[in-house]
Amino acid sequence: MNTEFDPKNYRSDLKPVWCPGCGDYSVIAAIARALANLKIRQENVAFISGIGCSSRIAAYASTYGFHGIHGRALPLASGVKVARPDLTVLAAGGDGDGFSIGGNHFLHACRRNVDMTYIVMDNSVYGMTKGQASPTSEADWCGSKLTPEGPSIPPIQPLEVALAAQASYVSRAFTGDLAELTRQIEEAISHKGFSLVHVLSPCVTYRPEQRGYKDRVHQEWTPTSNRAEAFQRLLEDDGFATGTLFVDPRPPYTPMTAAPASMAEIEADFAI
Amino acid sequence: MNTEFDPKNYRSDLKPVWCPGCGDYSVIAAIARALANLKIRQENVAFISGIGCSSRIAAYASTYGFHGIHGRALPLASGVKVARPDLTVLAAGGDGDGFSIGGNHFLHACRRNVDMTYIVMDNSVYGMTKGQASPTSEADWCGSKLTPEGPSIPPIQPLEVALAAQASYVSRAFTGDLAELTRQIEEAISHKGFSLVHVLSPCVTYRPEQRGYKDRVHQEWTPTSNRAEAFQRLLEDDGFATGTLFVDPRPPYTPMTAAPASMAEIEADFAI
Amino acid sequence: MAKTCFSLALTGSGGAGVMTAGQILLDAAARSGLYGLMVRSLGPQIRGGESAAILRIGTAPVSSLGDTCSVLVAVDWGNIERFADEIPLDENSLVIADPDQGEVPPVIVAKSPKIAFVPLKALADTVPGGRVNMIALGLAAALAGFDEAVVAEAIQASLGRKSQEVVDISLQTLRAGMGAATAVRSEAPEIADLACGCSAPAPDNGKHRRWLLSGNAATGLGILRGGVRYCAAYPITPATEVLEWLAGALPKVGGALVQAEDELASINMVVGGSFAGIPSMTATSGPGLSLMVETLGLAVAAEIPLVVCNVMRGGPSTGIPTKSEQSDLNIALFGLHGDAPHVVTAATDIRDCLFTGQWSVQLAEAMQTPVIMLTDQAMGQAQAVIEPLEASPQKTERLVPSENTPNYQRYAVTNSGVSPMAIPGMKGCAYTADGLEHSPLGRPSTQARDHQDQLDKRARKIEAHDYGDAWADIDGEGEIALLTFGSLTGVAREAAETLRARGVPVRVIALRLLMPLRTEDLKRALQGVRRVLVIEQNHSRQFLAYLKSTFDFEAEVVSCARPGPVPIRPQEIVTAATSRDMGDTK
Amino acid sequence: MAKTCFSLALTGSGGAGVMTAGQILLDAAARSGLYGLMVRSLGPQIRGGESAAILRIGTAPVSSLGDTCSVLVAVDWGNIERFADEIPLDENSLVIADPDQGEVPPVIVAKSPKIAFVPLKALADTVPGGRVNMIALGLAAALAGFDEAVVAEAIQASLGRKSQEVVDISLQTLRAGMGAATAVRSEAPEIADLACGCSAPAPDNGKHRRWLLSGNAATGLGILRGGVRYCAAYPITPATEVLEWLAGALPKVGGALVQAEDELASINMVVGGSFAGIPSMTATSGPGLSLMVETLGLAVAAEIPLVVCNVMRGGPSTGIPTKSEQSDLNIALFGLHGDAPHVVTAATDIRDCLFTGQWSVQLAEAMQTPVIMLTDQAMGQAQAVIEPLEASPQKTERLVPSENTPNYQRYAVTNSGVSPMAIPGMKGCAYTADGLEHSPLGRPSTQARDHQDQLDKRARKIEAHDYGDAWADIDGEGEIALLTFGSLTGVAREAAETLRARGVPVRVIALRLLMPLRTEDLKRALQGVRRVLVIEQNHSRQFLAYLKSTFDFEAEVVSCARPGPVPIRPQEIVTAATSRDMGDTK
Ligand SMILES: Cc1ncc(C[n+]2csc(CCOP(=O)(O)OP(=O)(O)O)c2C)c(N)n1
Ligand SMILES: Cc1ncc(C[n+]2csc(CCOP(=O)(O)OP(=O)(O)O)c2C)c(N)n1
Ligand code: SF4
Ligand code: SF4
Ligand SMILES: [Mg+2]
Ligand SMILES: [Mg+2]
Repeated sequence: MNTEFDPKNYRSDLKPVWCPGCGDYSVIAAIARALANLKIRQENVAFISGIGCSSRIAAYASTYGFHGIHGRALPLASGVKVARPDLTVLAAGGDGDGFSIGGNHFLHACRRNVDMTYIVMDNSVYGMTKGQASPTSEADWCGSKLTPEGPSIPPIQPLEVALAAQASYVSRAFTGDLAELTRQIEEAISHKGFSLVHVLSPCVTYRPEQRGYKDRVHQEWTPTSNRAEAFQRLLEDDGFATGTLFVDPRPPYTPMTAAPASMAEIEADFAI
Repeated sequence: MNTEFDPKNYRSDLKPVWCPGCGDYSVIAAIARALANLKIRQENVAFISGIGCSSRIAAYASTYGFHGIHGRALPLASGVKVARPDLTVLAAGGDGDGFSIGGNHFLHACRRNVDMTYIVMDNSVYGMTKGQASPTSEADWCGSKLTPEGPSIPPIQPLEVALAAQASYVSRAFTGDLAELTRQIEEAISHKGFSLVHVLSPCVTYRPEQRGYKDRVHQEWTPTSNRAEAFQRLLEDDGFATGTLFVDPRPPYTPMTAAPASMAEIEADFAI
Repeated sequence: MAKTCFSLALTGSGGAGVMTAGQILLDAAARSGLYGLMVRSLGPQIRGGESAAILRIGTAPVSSLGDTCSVLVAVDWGNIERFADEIPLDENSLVIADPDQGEVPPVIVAKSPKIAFVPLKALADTVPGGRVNMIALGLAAALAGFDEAVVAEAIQASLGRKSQEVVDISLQTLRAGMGAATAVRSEAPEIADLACGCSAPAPDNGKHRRWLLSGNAATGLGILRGGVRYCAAYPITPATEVLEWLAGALPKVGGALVQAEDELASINMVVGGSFAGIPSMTATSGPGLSLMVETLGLAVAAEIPLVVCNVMRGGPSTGIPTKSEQSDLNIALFGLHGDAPHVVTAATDIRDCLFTGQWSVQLAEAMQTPVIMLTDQAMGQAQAVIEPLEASPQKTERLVPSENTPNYQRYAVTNSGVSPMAIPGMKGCAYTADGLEHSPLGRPSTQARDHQDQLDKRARKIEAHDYGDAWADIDGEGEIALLTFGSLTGVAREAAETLRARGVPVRVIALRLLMPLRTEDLKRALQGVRRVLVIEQNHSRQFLAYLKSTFDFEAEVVSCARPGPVPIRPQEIVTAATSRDMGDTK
Repeated sequence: MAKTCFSLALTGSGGAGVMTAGQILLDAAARSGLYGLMVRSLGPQIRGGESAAILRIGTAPVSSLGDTCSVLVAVDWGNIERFADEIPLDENSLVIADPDQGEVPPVIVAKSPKIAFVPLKALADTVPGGRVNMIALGLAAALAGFDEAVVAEAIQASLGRKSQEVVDISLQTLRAGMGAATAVRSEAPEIADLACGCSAPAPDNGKHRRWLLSGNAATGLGILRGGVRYCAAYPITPATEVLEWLAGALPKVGGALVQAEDELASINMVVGGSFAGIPSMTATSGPGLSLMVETLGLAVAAEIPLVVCNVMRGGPSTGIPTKSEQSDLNIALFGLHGDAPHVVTAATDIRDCLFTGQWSVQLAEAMQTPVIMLTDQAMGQAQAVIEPLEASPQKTERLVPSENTPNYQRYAVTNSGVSPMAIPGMKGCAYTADGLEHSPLGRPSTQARDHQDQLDKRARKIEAHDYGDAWADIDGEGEIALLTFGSLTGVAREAAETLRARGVPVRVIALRLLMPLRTEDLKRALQGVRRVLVIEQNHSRQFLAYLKSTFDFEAEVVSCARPGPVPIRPQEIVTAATSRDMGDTK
C-alpha cells in the first residue's frame, strides 16, 4: 500500500508543452519525488506558478495548483499559506517571471518568510515569448532581436539578492543532477520559512549552449547559517556552484492573533 | 553675476505641505546647494518623484520636475535620461515609494546603471497615508492600526539590497548633517551611473522618537570600490553609519547605436 | 416650532482642534436621541493644517449635507477660501467669528450671511489651559439645545483616555462656550435656535442603542458579516480605514490581515486566500484598483470569489485623494481586458455599507466571481449616527463538490454557470486553476468550442443569478424618476422630499447592483416615468453612458452630473428635475 | 476563366516545415504579381509543435481569409483537430493527403471535401536530403500556376542564408512536388486549378516594388514615421514583433529602445521619454495593458503625449495568447480610473497599420494625450503583400512655449484645451508635471474651480481636435451598413462584395478613430441607412455597447459578434445582413 507515495502519483496526465530536452522536465520529476519521499498527500499541496514555459509546471503535478499570471506567483502563494497554514505551499516559475516582473514580490517574500518553497527554473532567457533576454542573461548575449547587441546590463545575482533580502533558506541546483535537485527540494519544503531553490534549467531551444552547463556545475556548498560566510561564497561564485548556500532558523511569519470575540462584542464598539 | 548659482534660485516658491520639523526640509535644502555648487542650470535638471510626503519634493525645486505616481519614479526618471542624456536627472521619494511598491524598479535601476541620482528619504513609515509600517519599520513597531502588534517582518536593508543588485554608488546621510548630505548629493550627481543616497529623514509626526536619530548617527564610511568590504561594512552596520559606502567606476548604461540610415533605406527591407 | 434638522460647520487652522469638537458634537447629538452626519474637510498639509468639520444633525437619519449651512463657527480664518465651496452659506446663515482674528474675509462676506462676533479665543483664555475648540463646541451645543450633561458625557468618552485634568479643563471651557450662546441667540433669533424636535435620550439605552460609525468601518463590519476571514492590505486614502478596522477585528474571529508590498501583491494574496477556501477581500481606491485589474481578470477566468471595496476619490491619476467623486465607475465596470464578466455593487449610504458589504461577499461566493464594491470618500470617511442594522440571515455558501468526485471537472459547463469548486485539502478533486482558457477539466485549450462554452458559462452565472430585490432601493411614485447610486442617494432623497413637498411626485431609484444591470427590473421600476434624471458625481457622465449602453430608455433622460470635490446639492437636482436647462436629453 | 483569388492551407507536425513553405509560397505569389495574406496557426507547444499556414492569394489586395479553403495540403495528420475550425473545408474543397500517413481523420471527412492522395513523404525521399515541405510547396505552387523560376527565386531569398546545398536540394524537391500536380489537377479539375488572372511580374520591379510585411512590422514603421524616437519594451505575444522591429530601426534614426523589467516600468519610461521631449511609445497586449492603466491615467492628468499599441489576443486573463480577438476594447476605452479622456485608434488592416501608426503619434503629440492604438493578432502576426504606402506628409508638432515666457503656465486653460508644453532644457519655463489635480501653473489644487477647469480642458482638447476624414474608412452606398473596426474590416468588405453581387447595396464603415466617437460624422455616414450591422470579434458585444452609450442610432441595429479564436467569416455577415436571426435589435 506504499504506492500511495509513489512519485508517479504526483504527476498529472497532462502532456507538457515543453521542448524535448528542456531542463524543466527534471524539475517536475524532482518535485514529484520530493513530495513522495516526504509523504505529503497530493490534496494537501498547493502548487502556484506564474507565466512562462517553466510556469506551466503547476498543471503537470497532480496536486492542487494555480497557474496564475506573469510575475505574481509569490503573493498568490503567500495568500494561500497565510489563509491555510495547514497546506504545503510550493511556488515555481522562471527567471523572467521571478526576477524581472516579479522582482518586488521576490524581495518581500524573502523578508516576510512565509513558510513556503519557491523553485526558480533559471534559463537566462524568456523561453515562452521566444527568446528575449532575462535579468540573468549575460550583458553581451546577442540572441534576441530586442537587444541585438545584448542587454548591456550585468545579470542579476538572484542568490545575493535573496540573501540581502533576508531569505531564510537559499540553495542552487542543476537539472542534470536529479538526486541533488530532489534533495534540495525536500530540504526546502521541510525548512520552516521561505525557501528559495535556484535551479539552473537549460533552455535547449533558445540557449542551446546551455547544454554545456553539465560541464560547468560543481557541487560546492554545505549549509551555513552565517550570513557573512554566505556572502563570501557568493562573492567567489562563478554562477555554477550548487548545494545549500544558507539556512537561517528564524521562525516563519505568522499573522497577528487575538482573543476570540463574538460578532456582538465586535459590534458593541459602535454603540453610543 | 554669481547669483545665478545661488541655492535660493533652486527652490520654487511653493510652500511645502510638510509638518514643521520634518526631515525632508533639509533634503530640498541640500539638493539646492548641491546643484548650485555644481553649477548645473535649473532648466537642465529633471527632478522626478513618486507619491508620499517626501515625493512632494520635486515641486519644491525650481528645476523641471515630475511628481508621478506611487512607486514609479525610477522608471520615469530612466526614461528621461535615456531619451535625453544631456539632462541631469534626479529621482527622489520615500521608503514606501522606493522599497515597497517601487522595489522592483529599485532592483533593476541598480543593475541597469542609468546615469542618475536617487535620493530616498527614509523615515521608516508611510507618512502621507498617516502612519503605517514601511519596509524599513522595525518588526515590532506597533504604531499603526494596520499592524497593531508590528509588521512582524524584519526591516529591509536597502543598502545591502542595492549592493546585491549591483548599484554603482551607495551612500547614507542624515538630515541633521546638512553639509554631509549636500556633499553626498554632489558626489552622487557627479558619479557616472546610478547613485543611491539613502537619507535618514525623521518623520516627527508619526515617528516622533526619530528626533533621537541625531544621537545615534555616526560618520563612518569613506568610499571603497571593493564589494566584499562594502558587504562587510553592512554586516556590521547598526543602521546609523553614514558616509559613502561604495563606488564602482563601471560605465553607465547606454542604449545601442547603429549606423544612420534614411527612412527609405529602412523601408527597403520590406520590398519584394 | 423646533427644526427637524440643521447644518453646522466648525473651521480653524492647524492645532485648533475643530475636528475633535465636531466629533464630540456628533456624539452628543447621538446621546441626545438625534441622528447626524459629519464630514471632515482638510487642507493639503500632511498634518495640522486648517480643517473643517461639517455636520448635519436631525430627528431622522441623515445621509446628505443639504443645501445650506445654518451656522459657521470660525475659530480663525486660516485659508478659509479652501472651504468656501464646501460650506454653503447664504443670507439665512449665521457666521460666528472671533473679532480678534481680523476682518471677516471677502469670500465669506460675499455670501451675505449674518455675522455675530464672539471673542472665542479670549473666552478660552479665561480658563487656564482652556482650548478654543471647546468654546466653539459649547456655543454650537448650546445653540443646538443640547443638555450640558450629555455633552459632558461625550467629552468624557472622547478625551477620557488622555487625563482627567484635560477633561475637567475641557468641561469648564465648554461651559464658558455655552454661556456665550445666549448673546448670539438674541442677535439672530430666527437662525440661531437650532434645537431639533426630539432631544430625548436615544431609544432604549440598554440593548437597542444607536451606532456611530464611519462608512469605512461599516464596510468592514458588513464584509466580516459576509464571512470574509482573510484580507490583504495596502494603505491608500480614503480606503485605509476599512483595512484598519478589519486589522483589529479579523484576528478576533480567527481571521488574518496581511500588509502587502503593493496592490499587485495584495490582490494576488486575496486570490490565493480565496482559492484556498477562505472568503477574502481587500479595499483600495482608484490608483490601487488600476494596479489590480490584471489580477481581477485572472479571478474572472479562474473563477475565484473575492471582494474589492473601492472607495472612490477625485481622479484621474492621483487627482484629489482626500475628496469624493464617483469617477471610478468606468474602470470598475470595464477596466478588465478581454471579456470579463464580474459584479459591481455600490453602497447607498453609511448604513447601507453594512448591507452591501455583506451582500457583496455573498454574491462573490455564490457566483465564484470577483465583486467590486464601490463606496466613496464622502461616505467612507464621514461618520453617521444610524439605527443598527442586523446582519442579513442569508448564508454565504460556496458550491463545492463531494470528495473523490469521479472525473471531477472544476469548470464543468453547468446550467447555472456555477461549477463546484474544490478546496485544497479535499481528497480526489485536485485541479489546477488557470487564467489560460481551458476545458471543463481546467486544461489549457485554444479550441473555439471550449472558449465559447467557458465565456458563455462565465457570463451566464452572473446574468442568471437571482439578485432578488436588493438590486436597487426604490421609493416614491410619479412621472419623474431620480436615478442614482452611492453617496448621492441621500442627496437625491432629500431633493425628492423637496419636490414632493412642492406637489411634484417623484420616485428615487438608487442602484445597489450596477453590474449586471437588471434591465427588466429597471424597466418595471421606470414604468410610467416620463422623465429620468441620471444623477452622478463625475465629469464625463459615466453612469449615464453605461445605462444607455445597456438599457433602452423610453422616458426622456436628463443628466445631472458634476465632478467632485463639492457634493451635488439637493437643490441642483430639484432644479434639474423641474427645468430642462442642466442636462442633455436622450 | 481564371480565378481572382484562392485560399490554401498547409499543415503538418513539428519539424515538417510547413511555415517555411507557406512563407515561400506567399513570397512567390508576390513575385508573380499577386497579392496575398498568410496567417500562422500554431499548437500549444513552445516550439516545433504542429502548425498550419493559411494563405489567401489573389489579383487584388487581400485582407480576409474568406469563407472556405480551396485546398488543404496535409503533410501529416498530427493534431489536425486543433486546426479544424480555422481551416474551413466543404464539398468544394480539395484535401491532398499522404496515403502513408494513415486514414483521413473523421474531423476532415465530416466536411466531405474531395480527397486526392499523393505520397508526399515518399516523393521527398526520392531526393537525397529532400524535405516534405518542399513537395507540398511544389504542389501548391504548381496548382497556383506559379512559374518555377519565380518560386526558385523565393526559395533562394528564404533559404539562401543557410547554404547553397540546402537551396539546391530544395529546388530539386520543389520540382518533384510540382510534377505531382498534374495528377492532382486531373483528379479534381474544377477545384485544383488555382491559377489567378494576373500572374505578370509585380509592377515596376525597380522603384515601385510591392511590400511583404507583417502588421506588427507595419505598425513599427508607421510609428517611426510618426516621429517616435524612444521605445521602452516588455515582450508579450502577439506584440513582441512591433518592439523587435523598432529595436532594429530606432538606432538607425538616432533613437533608442530599452527593455524594461515589466510593463509598469516600460510605460513609465515612455512617460519620462516624452516628458523629456522625445516622442515615445510602447507596444503590448491585454495583460500588459492592464498593468499600464494607472500610468496612462497619469499621462492624461499630466498631459503627456505617448502611444501604446495594444495587439489584441484572446482574453480574459492569459486567455489564448496566440489567437486573435477584439475583446480589449473595453479596457482601452474605459480602463482608466477617474475621468480620463484619451484617444483610441484602430488600424483596419496590415497596410493601414502604416497609416494608423503614424497618425496615432501625430494625434498624441498634437493633443498631448496618450493614444491607445488597437490592432489584433490576426493583423499583427499575419503577413501580407501590399501596395507600398507613402508616409503622410503631415508633420508631428508639439505645441511649445517660447523660452522665458513670463509667468509660464504649463496647464494654461486655453480655448483649444491644448497648452504649450515646455521641454526640459528650455530656459525660463521650468515646471513640475503632476498627476495631482493642479492649477494652470501646475501646482497641486483641491479647489473645485481648478478641477472643473482642468477636466473641461482635458476633455475639450480631445473633442475639439480636427480629425479630418481619417476617423473612418467608408465605402459604398445603400440602406444597409456594416459598421466595424480592426481586422474585421477586410471581412466586412468581402461580405459587402458578395452582397453587392447579389444586388444588395451596402456601405462599409470601418472606424479608425474609436474614441472620441465622431457622432456627427457617423450620423452623416449613416444617413439613409435602415439597418446597421455592428460587427466585432468578442463575446460581450463591447463595440455595440460602446456605440450605444454615445450614439443614438436611428436605424435598426443588429449585432454580429463572436469571440475568437476563429475569425468571423464573410458569409456570417452576409447572413446577418439579410436575415434577422443572428442579432438583437435596438
Ligand atoms: C503582464 C505580462 N507581460 C508579459 C507577458 C508575456 N510573457 C509570458 S511568459 C514571459 C517570460 C517568461 O520567461 P521566464 O519566466 O524566464 O520563463 P521561461 O519561459 O523562460 O521558462 C513573458 C514576458 C505576460 N504573459 N504577461
Ligand atoms: C497605487 C497607490 N497605492 C497607494 C497609494 C497611497 N499612498 C500614498 S503615499 C504612500 C506611502 C508613502 O510612504 P513613503 O514613500 O515612505 O513616503 P513618506 O510619506 O513617508 O515620505 C501610499 C501608500 C497611492 N498613492 N497609490
Ligand atoms: S523554449 Fe526553452 S524553456 Fe521553453 S520549453 Fe523549450 S527548451 Fe524549455
Ligand atoms: S507626516 Fe512625517 S514625513 Fe510627512 S511631512 Fe509630516 S513629519 Fe514629514
Ligand atoms: Mg526563463
Ligand atoms: Mg516614508
